[in-house]
Amino acid sequence: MIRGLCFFLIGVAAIQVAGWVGLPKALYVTKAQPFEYRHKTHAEKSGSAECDGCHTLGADGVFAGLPKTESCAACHTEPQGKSAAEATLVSSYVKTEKETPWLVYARQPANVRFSHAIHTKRAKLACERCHGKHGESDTLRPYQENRISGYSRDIWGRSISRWKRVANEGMKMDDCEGCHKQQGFDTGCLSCHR
Amino acid sequence: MKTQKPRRYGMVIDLDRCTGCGACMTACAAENNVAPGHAKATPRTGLTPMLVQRVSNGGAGADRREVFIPVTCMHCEHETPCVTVCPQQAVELDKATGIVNQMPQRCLGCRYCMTACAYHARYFNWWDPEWPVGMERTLNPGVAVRMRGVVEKCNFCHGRLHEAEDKAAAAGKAEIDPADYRPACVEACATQAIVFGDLNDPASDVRKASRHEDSFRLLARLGTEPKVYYRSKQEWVRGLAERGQQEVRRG
Amino acid sequence: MKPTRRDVLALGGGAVASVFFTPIPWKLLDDASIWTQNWSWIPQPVKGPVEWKESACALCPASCGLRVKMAGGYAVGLSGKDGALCALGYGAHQMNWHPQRLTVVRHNGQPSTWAAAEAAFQKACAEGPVAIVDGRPGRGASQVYRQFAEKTPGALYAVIRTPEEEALRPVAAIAGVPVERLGYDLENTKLVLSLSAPLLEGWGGPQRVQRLWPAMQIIQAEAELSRTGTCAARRVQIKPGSEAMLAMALAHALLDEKLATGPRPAMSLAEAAALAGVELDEVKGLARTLAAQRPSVVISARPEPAVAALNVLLGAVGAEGGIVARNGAPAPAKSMDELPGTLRAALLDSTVPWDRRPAGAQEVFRFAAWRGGDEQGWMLPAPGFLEEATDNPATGARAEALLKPPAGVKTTVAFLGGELPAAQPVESAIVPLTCKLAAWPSAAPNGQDGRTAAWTAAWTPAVLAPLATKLHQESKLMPAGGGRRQA
Amino acid sequence: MASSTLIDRRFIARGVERTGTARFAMWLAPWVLLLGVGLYAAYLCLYYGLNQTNMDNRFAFGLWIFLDLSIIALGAGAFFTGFLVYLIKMKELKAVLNSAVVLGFICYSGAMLVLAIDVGQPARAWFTFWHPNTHSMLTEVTFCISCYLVVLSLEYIPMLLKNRKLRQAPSFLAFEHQLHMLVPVLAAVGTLLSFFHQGSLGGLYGVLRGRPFAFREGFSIWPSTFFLFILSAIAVGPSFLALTTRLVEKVTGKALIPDSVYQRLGLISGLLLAFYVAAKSIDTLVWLNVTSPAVGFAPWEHYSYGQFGIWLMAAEIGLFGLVPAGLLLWPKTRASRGWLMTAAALACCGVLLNRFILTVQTLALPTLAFDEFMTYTPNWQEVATFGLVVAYGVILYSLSYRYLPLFPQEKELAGEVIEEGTHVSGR
Repeated sequence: MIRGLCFFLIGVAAIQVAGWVGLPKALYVTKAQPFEYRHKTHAEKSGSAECDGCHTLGADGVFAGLPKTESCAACHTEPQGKSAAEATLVSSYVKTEKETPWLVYARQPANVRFSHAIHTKRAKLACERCHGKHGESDTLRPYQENRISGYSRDIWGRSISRWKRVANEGMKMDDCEGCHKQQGFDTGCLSCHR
Repeated sequence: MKTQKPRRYGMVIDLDRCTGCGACMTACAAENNVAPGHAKATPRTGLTPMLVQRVSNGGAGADRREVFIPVTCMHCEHETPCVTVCPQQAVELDKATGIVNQMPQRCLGCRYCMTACAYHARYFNWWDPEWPVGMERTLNPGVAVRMRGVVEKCNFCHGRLHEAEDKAAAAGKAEIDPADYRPACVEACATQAIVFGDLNDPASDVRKASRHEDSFRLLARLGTEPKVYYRSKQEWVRGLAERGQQEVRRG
Repeated sequence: MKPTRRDVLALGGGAVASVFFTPIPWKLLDDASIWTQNWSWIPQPVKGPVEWKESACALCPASCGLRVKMAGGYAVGLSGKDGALCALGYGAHQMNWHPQRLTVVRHNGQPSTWAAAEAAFQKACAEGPVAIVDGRPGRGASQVYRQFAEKTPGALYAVIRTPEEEALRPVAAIAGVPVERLGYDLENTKLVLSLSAPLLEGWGGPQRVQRLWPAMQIIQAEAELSRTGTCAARRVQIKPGSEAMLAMALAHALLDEKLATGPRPAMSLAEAAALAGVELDEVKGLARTLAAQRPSVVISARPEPAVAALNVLLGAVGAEGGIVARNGAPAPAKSMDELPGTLRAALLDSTVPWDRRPAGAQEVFRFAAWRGGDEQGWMLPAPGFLEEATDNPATGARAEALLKPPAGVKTTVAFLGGELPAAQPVESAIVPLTCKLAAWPSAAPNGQDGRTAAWTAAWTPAVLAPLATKLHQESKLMPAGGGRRQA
Repeated sequence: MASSTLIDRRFIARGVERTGTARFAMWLAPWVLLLGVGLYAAYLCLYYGLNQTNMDNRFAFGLWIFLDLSIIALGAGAFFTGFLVYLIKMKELKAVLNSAVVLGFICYSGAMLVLAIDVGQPARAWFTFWHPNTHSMLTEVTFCISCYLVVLSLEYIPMLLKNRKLRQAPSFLAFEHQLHMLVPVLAAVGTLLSFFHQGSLGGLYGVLRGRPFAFREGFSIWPSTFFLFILSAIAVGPSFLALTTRLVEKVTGKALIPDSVYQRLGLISGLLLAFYVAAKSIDTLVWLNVTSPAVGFAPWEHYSYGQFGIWLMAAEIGLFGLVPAGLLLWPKTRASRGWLMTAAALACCGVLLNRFILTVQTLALPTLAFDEFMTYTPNWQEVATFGLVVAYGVILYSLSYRYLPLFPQEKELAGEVIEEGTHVSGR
């Protein structure tokens, strides 16, 4: 009986370890960004730490997202240093006029409509509310992609249990809905889907 | 700050102005990323969220009269048949706008809603959406592409509503400018036969037009309160509202 | 210690019992559900900020103003700038990727090269005579063609007229004004009597009449119910091919009722009305309406001398809301049927409809963005929709190219070694036109002599339908025989 | 005879005779072939999508929905017999209970199989459990059918475990005993579930406000077709049971149940059918005179298109309702085996016709004033998938009959030759 219980507990322990430790490792594949980028350095050099200096919001509410290569080319026509990132930027993208295939941490699926204009202009949410201190980071953290759904790990959140997540973690429908309900806004499908 | 007060979007289509040019159908397809018809598609398996039908009075020679009737989702307000039947809440009557909305990603493709619709305004994606190589670059980024095996229909171009909302938000306004939100078919109509707007707004053209004595709704007696109205000065055309005894034929 | 079967069962039992307290089933279920919601193989729109640009449509001579929705360097949506577009226009941005897109030179249905085409064209020019055919005169490119024809011995510059322009030829003959300078002032017209003219089907530019209608009244006289007949305020049933008879009957009625003065047609009122199949009372009523609702104008689908004469009697020629003349219109050029009987070669620019080739041309060099028509002669890949600067012949305004053409494509201007001149805005103004009818024209009326068929077939679309309009064509909306835009 | 050819003897119950293995295999062969073709058709539909069928936007439901509704109606014998045996204590019907359970299991699992092929995105079908719309009849159907299939499986497993070979494992026997004690409870649960989904299958069309041909008023959320479906299903269930049992007797040449059971099944069916015909007639009158005119559809307009004439209604209520009810209720005709079976067959055809009218005719009829009447013909993929379910049913039933004790009285009745000329030697 004791022996049986022991084996039972071993089974419990093994599956708990597999679930909490093994699953996140097995489920996500880490991908490298095309080259290193330092938000902090760029903010210092440009003398402005405002997000919308580069990630602009048009008068018609269209959010530009990531800056285009032509914005990079304004300064980086030639390598600005000896780093590998500079070389890659100039040779692979600036010279060829190609857009950098950045892996976007907060990319939502195609059927999701997220309006930066509504959230930043009307609701006056700070960028950090959802993106954290990404703008002050000195390095691009690893991008983790879900092997099944193909989404960035940020959508689910860093915590595998989604328990006690910090405010800027998790961008699933539940997260949007939770906040909308709390604030008394529409939760109709139409509001956030297209 | 709350979101905009509830609206009831609807349209009034003046059948005496419709020339049957079909621009609304093309504009609708391009706006909503409807894939080109499959080589084996027929008029019964194609995707036409906006479909202009040609109807005659059955007469011959000088007695023959014809009318073009653009048929789209009627966005029924009461006991919306497609909403009540969907087993997994993939169809919704949006409280904020009155738009009947289809969520293709939630849809399992049971097609029960299609049998429920009296207007045949719902369409099934019988084929995988395929474009000739490269043509996917012309897809409208404001509208998600649907997949095979789901139902779709007119949603009053809600991608354009999103654009109008973004524009209002960027200007710091809580309400959209009605001029910024017009579905593709409304914009595409050269004779301006379609009036679109908020039926709740007493000042709106659509409200006035919907209450005109020449206005009618198709199958209003079913009691589903459709929000798409039609109007015509011709009596026989108004007679097409309900299934009567007169002989009519589709041309 | 060797584990027994019981131990394995206990182990498995523990695993199964506690797996529900790990994220394994829940997370996998969630991911699996997401996976089923957005299949990875479904095509996705281009990413990138959306911006709106202005341009003009080059599909037909109407040159409608466009607002183009651009994302990531591609056109992803179109809307009209000063009004709506046609059914073809709304899907035009898809056409550049049409499976029939032409990107390599083809000779008699076989792939060839630009060098071979250029050599063949130079040889043809040396042997002469060669015609450069322009489907839309008055553009910057037209100047290049004209100059090429002037400096190349034996080369001719010819243009294609639209059926609407052709229908005005009898008026031009009576008024003594080149047909290029004549036009209908529909914007000021109160009543149009259309003799089988497909006014609402795209006549005179896809959406021109639609925009003006229903502020203007249309009476449609026709043998078979058309879309215009369906929408017209009034429809008059006539016998097939009897448009000229009705015009003559109306002329009699106008004169009888003292609503006009001038010569009478030889055919009597009773005879003309009988041939048209219209009651005398109806003819008289129509004539009174035409006179009472001035400015009114009579439009026929085909060049009918009788209709031109009726318009003169009605006072519609030279009057506001009738047929007017303007300055600044393109200088006269050779029409296709004025070309010599035999030509060494003809070069057709991409605005020429596929099936309009000079009858006597031994060799054809045809610029086109899409394959189609017969594949005889040279097919030269031209820039597609929004891939080339577009001039509006009426205003001289130019819309620059918004899209990059694919490799292997060349403009006609570049092929001829010319350079597109700078845009030159045109001052287009209506000039006075007086016109008197000396005698009723004696030219035979167009009856059922087979010309009806010839005219309708002459203007099949120059381009393929974009796939979005495939829906429209497959619907029961279009008459059998497909997408005829202009009669 | 030829016991040497019974190479599967160890699996066959003691004391019953079964035909030779080779002969049994020959019987199965055409059905397996049909199954194979059906599986290929199902693969085509799942891999290439529903464009492989002849359904279209107007005929969004086709042959398969008719199949689903029909086999579930015919499978109603399973829950109804369980109800009669365990709740009404009609012990006599125990003679057909096992067979009824197998038939029920076949019908319900077959319906689930077809439903899985019939949806455009089968991988999302389980979303119904995740985000159920409680207003939808289809939600009710999905929940009840899934749950009832579990119940039927639980009822089927003890039967499987009674197999001669499987009984040899002691733990199986104990498990079977445990399950067996559960059976009355399962019968009660099954009755409740079946009651609801038979009803909601009727409600499926009855709630369609946009289809005046199908729309019915009713009680609360349930249209009258909800109750009519329950009634017609339980009326026809016993008939179908009698018919299939008789068919098995004919094929095997053995008497399987006593005549009194046939009589009992016939009487139950007849009574319920009479009740159903009355209810259906009242419903039809109300619909023709009140419900349909209220939404602007002239009473007889529905019967003025194509082949869907008024005769269809007459056939449904008269020929396939009133006639079998009379034949089953009149003792003389009920006593005759031939008339009993004719009546049972007519009753089964009646329920099939009813399901056909409600599904296919509803979609064929125009709604808008400028609509057309439309017809549709299923293509081979649809028919083959239909065949798949039939073949699956025949094969599973044949195997169950051969290896499981479907008819407890078979041994007692073994000596009886059922009818002259039908006894096939060697069986």
